[in-house]
Amino acid sequence: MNVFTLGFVAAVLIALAPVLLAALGGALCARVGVFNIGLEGQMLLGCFTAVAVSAKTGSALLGVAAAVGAGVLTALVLAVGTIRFRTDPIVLAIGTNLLAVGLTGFLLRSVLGTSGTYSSPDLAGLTRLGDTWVGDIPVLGDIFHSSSWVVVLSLLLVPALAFFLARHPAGLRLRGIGENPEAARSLGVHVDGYQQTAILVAGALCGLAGAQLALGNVQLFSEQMTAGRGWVAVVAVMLGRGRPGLVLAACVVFGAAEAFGFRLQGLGLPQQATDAAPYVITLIALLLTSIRRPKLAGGNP
Amino acid sequence: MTESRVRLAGITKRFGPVVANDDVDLELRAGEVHAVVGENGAGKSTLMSVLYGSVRPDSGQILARGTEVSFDSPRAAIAAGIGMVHQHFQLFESMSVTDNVIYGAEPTRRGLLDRRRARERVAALVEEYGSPLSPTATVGSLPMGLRQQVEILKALYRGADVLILDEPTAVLTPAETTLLFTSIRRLAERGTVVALVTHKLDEVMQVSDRVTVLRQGKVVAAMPTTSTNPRALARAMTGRDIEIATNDQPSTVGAAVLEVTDLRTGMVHCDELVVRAGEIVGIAGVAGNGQSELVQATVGLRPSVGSVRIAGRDVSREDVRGRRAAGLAYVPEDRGAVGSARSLSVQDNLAVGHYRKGWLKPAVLRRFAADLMGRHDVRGAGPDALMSSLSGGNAQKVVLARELEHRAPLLVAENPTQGVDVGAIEYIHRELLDYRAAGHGVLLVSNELSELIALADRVHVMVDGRFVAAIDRADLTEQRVGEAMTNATEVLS
Amino acid sequence: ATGCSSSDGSSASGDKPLIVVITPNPVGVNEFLKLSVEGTKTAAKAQDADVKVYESTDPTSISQNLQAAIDLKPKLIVTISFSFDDLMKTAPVDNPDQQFLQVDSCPESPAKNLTCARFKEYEAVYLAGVEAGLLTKKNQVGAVAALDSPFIHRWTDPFGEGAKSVNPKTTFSPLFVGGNNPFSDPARANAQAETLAQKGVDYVMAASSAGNTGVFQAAKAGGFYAFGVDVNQCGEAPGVVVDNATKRVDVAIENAVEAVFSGKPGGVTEYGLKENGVGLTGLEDDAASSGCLITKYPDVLAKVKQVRDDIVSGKLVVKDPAAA
Amino acid sequence: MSLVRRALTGAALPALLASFLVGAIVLLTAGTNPLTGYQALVRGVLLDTNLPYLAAAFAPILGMAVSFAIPLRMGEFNLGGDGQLVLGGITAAAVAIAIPNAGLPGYALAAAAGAVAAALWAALAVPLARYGRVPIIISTLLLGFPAVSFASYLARYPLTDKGTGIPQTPRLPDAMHLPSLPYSAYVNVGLLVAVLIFAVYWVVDARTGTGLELRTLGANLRFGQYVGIDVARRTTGALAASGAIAGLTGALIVAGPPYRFIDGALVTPGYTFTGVTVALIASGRPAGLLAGALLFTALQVGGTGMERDVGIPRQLTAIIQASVVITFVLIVAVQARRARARAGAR
Ligand SMILES: Nc1ncnc2c1ncn2[C@@H]1O[C@H](COP(=O)(O)OP(=O)(O)OP(=O)(O)O)[C@@H](O)[C@H]1O
Ligand SMILES: Nc1ncnc2c1ncn2[C@@H]1O[C@H](COP(=O)(O)OP(=O)(O)OP(=O)(O)O)[C@@H](O)[C@H]1O
Ligand SMILES: [Mg+2]
Ligand SMILES: [Mg+2]
Repeated sequence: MNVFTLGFVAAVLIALAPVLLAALGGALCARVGVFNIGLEGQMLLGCFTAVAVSAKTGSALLGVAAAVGAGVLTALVLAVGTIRFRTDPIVLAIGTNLLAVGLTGFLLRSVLGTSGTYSSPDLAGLTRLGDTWVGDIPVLGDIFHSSSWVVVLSLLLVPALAFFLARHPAGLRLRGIGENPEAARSLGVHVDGYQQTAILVAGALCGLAGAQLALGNVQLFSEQMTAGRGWVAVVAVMLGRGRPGLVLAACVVFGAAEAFGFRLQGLGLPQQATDAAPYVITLIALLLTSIRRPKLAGGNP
Repeated sequence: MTESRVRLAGITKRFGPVVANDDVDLELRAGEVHAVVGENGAGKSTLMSVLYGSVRPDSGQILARGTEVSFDSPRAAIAAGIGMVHQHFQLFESMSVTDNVIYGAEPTRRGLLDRRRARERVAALVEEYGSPLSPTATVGSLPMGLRQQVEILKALYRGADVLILDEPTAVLTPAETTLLFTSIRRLAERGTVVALVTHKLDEVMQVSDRVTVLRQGKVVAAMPTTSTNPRALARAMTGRDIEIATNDQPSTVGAAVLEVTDLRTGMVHCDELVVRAGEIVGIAGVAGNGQSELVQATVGLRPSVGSVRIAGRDVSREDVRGRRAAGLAYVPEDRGAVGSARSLSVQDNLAVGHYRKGWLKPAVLRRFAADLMGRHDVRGAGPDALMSSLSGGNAQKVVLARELEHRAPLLVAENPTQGVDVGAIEYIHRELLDYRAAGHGVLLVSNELSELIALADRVHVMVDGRFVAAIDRADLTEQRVGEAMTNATEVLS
Repeated sequence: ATGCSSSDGSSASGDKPLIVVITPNPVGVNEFLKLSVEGTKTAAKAQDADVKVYESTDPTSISQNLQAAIDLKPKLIVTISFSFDDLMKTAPVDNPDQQFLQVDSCPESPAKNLTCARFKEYEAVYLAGVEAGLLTKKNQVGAVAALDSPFIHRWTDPFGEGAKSVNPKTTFSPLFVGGNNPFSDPARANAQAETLAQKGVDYVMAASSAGNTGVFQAAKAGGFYAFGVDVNQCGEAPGVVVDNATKRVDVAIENAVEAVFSGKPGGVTEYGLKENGVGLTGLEDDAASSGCLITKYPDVLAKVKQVRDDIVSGKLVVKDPAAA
Repeated sequence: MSLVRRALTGAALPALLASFLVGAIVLLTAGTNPLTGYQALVRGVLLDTNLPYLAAAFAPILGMAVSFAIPLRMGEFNLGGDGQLVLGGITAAAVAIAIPNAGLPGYALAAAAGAVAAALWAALAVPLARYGRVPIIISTLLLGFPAVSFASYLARYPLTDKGTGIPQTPRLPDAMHLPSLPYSAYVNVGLLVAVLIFAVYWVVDARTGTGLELRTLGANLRFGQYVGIDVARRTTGALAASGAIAGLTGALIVAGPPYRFIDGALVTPGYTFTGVTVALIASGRPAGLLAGALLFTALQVGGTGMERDVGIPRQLTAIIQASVVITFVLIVAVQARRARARAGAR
């Protein structure tokens, strides 16, 4: 069976986009030395806000904008807490993740008047590129058939972020802050400002990721619908060591493993095996790449 | 050349109960090299940080060229022409020399980094300063001396004509120090002010024009260098006469406590190194020639091939634990990152390694810590205080106390007096000599030739990972060691 | 523990009899649970009783909720689904004066004070499969279900069998959502439905609970058709839902409550096609207004009616996949 | 007692008050009287019929908190708690069912098997880190998922309770059910075991060389290596102990009602996540661990009670729990900053 069809690529792409957006945000934080595990919660709040606003206004674009805003707002707690008050970023992020679960569940009842899942004809989803002129382009039209512009944006952000880090003065400063914040501070660089900005941008990207998930991948909100995607993004950031290209690669490995798993299930493998597949494949990929990584200094004879 | 470039007037800075600077006046005149000396914790770094804008004084004024300025961040100080090289280098090790120099003041073209212009400007600076640096080299691969040049270039790139150097020679080799001083003098001749914080009084005499002495936050003396001498400076700093002990008592040499044979690791190839009970064996060499690697391989922190015997036992296949069990104590070079855990209490720092089996009784640990702290004169904190709250000299005393307490047949000590004041040096030297007198062996690796000459029974000179000479105490002079290094370097190159 | 909770003022008002319904999961948009609660409320109205709903989240909260309900000493405790099997073995025996009703499952040899209502949803799913087999143009049908567990197979296996019974060339591909949130991951359900579509499947049984919305949305975009479950889901995604395998849990509860309140508790009632406890929306009297696509295929419906009659008469027996 | 003093002057009380304020605001915006809600919450915890639930849920949460705290003490994160919990549960169930007539000693064997299985799985992260250079935080996280899936597969196929259609194992033999404590049929010996595990953790942490060495490694790994701590051995030990405790927790759960391993039943209540949260805000310190586990269990059990009682959604307690976490760390940070200011630092 040939599983690697254009349809397969398209499926991976869509499943990948929310994770990639969040992971790019996480990568930015990693580069300024902030370990951000609040991606899941910010994404979830993004999902809810996108759906709530889109349903009330009938505009997907407003939904996306509001989701980005919600992501930034949540990230503000992290930014102020970890940078200004020097709290532990991990504990604080666990707090905001939990807050997102509680808040979206609560607001789902009080704002959208339902629980579990909300979907409605009033809900405007993101336009599928297949329905636009893009759909007429050969190959690309097939690959991006059910993608939205947010998916394309997420892909474009990878080289953009890489270029920014390598060639923009602020990129250089960000990298330096991640490596040695004291050194950056001693040169009069506003370290706290850069770190806070990075956390806020990550919040915006997570909000966007949530909007894509809730208005692009599907058009609905469902409690805890992020279902661990923010955590996958965190793993991708760690695997990619904060480098956009490597982070993308990690996301692709994971997304492809998952989509591949669906197809293997079709061949009769138990669901439990295909559930585990992405994680096992990621672990194996890590082990294989580690063979080429230089041995760490020190260690015992 | 008496024009005042910067003047600190009546600076007071408190850290809680500690008055780090107490109504301090300091005038820096254009074209002078101004030494600032004092004991550990006297307030030197604090004063310099005030000048550099990274610490805000509680009161007092800063006058730049006669007008009052206020530095609320290094950025403001940099803009006012002030540059600082910190004792612990503030560098991005993964980045190139160029990126390190331009960081925070990048040349841009259409909003993006202008790498070509950056490289050109850094290359020009490198040439002007007379440095062998390559602008494209990765900083992490450079030896300490060159890293320091990067730090100085950073300041010069920003147009600094006031250059603060906080203990710049602590990590330098004699050759690197000489080079640095030549550069300092050249900068001063061009009108730059150099403020030099140091513990080495002979350096003060050698390079400075004027000297200010701090004691417990106050200025206790300020004078032209020509009107003073190291002895007088030490007395001004500590309030007593300092008598640096030397190795002048014979001791009974016993069995070998360390035998290294045919050891290879990295660039190091050590044919033979033997330390016997009752002797201090020194290793001299320019940093980057393999001394650290040799020590790390010897103590088991670095993989190697070859044979290492400690107190007669073959420990070649053992890790640090096994070697310590065989009879090793070790004072590492980096007391902050390796020699202690800054976030644990002094008590825990002392107990680790001594108490590993069975039940720990808090009262016993406390007594153990209090006893060691008393015997080794660790000041300024109780056993419960965090390690990070100790001053450099006191932190070193804690490390030394813990290691000496093992009473191991072999003590390996790496730069044990780096960054500590004359009083502490006096104490550490005496401890090392006492350890030898008690019939133990000491392997002493030091960047300070004077220290080796004061203490060692025999000095091995290391160049390019190999021993090129072994000089016995009778023949031990700076000149002999220097010659050995130069000869070897010439032969090798 | 004494029953002091009934005196705290927050429990039943007045002296109307009380019915407590305990769900195994949060009700949310779970159509089955929603219908159970509604059915209980309707039944209570008929009996002039009050209703309290306890939503559980996991086995621990299930047993806590049951204990809390028992402490309240209501007239009847309604428990829903197989998640209560273990508890319904012991609780009725330990509390002989308390009446229990378990819906959708039953322990072996239930106690006298336990009434049970069970469904043969697999019969309805089989019928849905027959429809799919008759309709498919690509001879490929599939299913997206929440979990690969025996009970959930009641919604998948009979679908394939039904399709093959009328169209032997048909292949059947079930996919299971799984993952971290199997009953509520519409995005994953959506991706799986698209996977099926790419494979060439043109009729999909959607049994992924809250994930169904994701399946319907994929159907709308991907040019395949879906079947809903439990209630009429055709209105949720107009134009893509063919029919629904319904389960009249409300009817079952109303019957059972009526029996208990009129003093005839106990026993197990099976609700299959025969009892009108399960069925297809398309076979109902008001099918024309259901919005389901199947109403456009009277010939298919005619054939399906035939199969249903065979099952009702016992001529055709559909295997229960969970009774492995 | 310093514990009481710390509780009163420390960050815990203000954080709790602030969190209930947040909860009150949320309730008000939803048009509910906060007093009604909080009365119900307190009733949900303290009502004598509910107290046993508190005691019962406390055991697994405390167990998982200790499990996470052990490697945390040496600076490592074991994020695979769910996998280890489930492995322990399914192994214990499988062994118990295989030796049906062995009684409580048999169960002890089964529980030990569960602990060993989980310990091995957790300790697998050590060779992966040593030879494969995969950080422990990543490998434990990644290893967790296949473990959960594997247990789910076992409960679904080879070990399934045939005929029920539910992915669960058969019931454990009656003689292997954990005996209930006096006063409540609902609370069993598992609670005592969990408390015992915690007590051992406390003693080891505060009073043994092992505890000191773990804390030393956590404070500065290179220092630990340098003073001669056997890092590989301590890491393996910490992870194995962590896994063993998680596995034992799983084994305790399956020996309580409904006396079997049900797919998802160990994971869905979020014991692991709650344990991680508690251990993190306590930084693994024993006293904080105990207090945190108690508080979070109370909020969760109380939340269920509140929903049952007055219909206020459970999510409110998630919001309150989150607020406790957030305000607690913020208040600690602000207090530390004030202390630093008092001591003089920037
Ligand atoms: N950030 C700080 N917070 C609290 N106390 C401080 C801080 N910085 C310095 N101190 C204290 O102020 C005093 C002066 O410290 P300073 O760093 O100026 O000493 P120093 O002369 O540079 O010492 P050394 O010779 O060891 O470098 C010391 O007692 C030190 O402990
Ligand atoms: N935030 C702080 N809190 C308490 N003491 C501090 C703080 N920052 C610095 N100090 C103390 O100020 C003193 C001087 O600092 P400095 O950076 O000059 O280190 P040092 O004493 O020279 O030690 P070393 O030479 O080992 O670096 C040290 O004793 C240090 O412990
Ligand atoms: Mg200093
Ligand atoms: Mg110093």
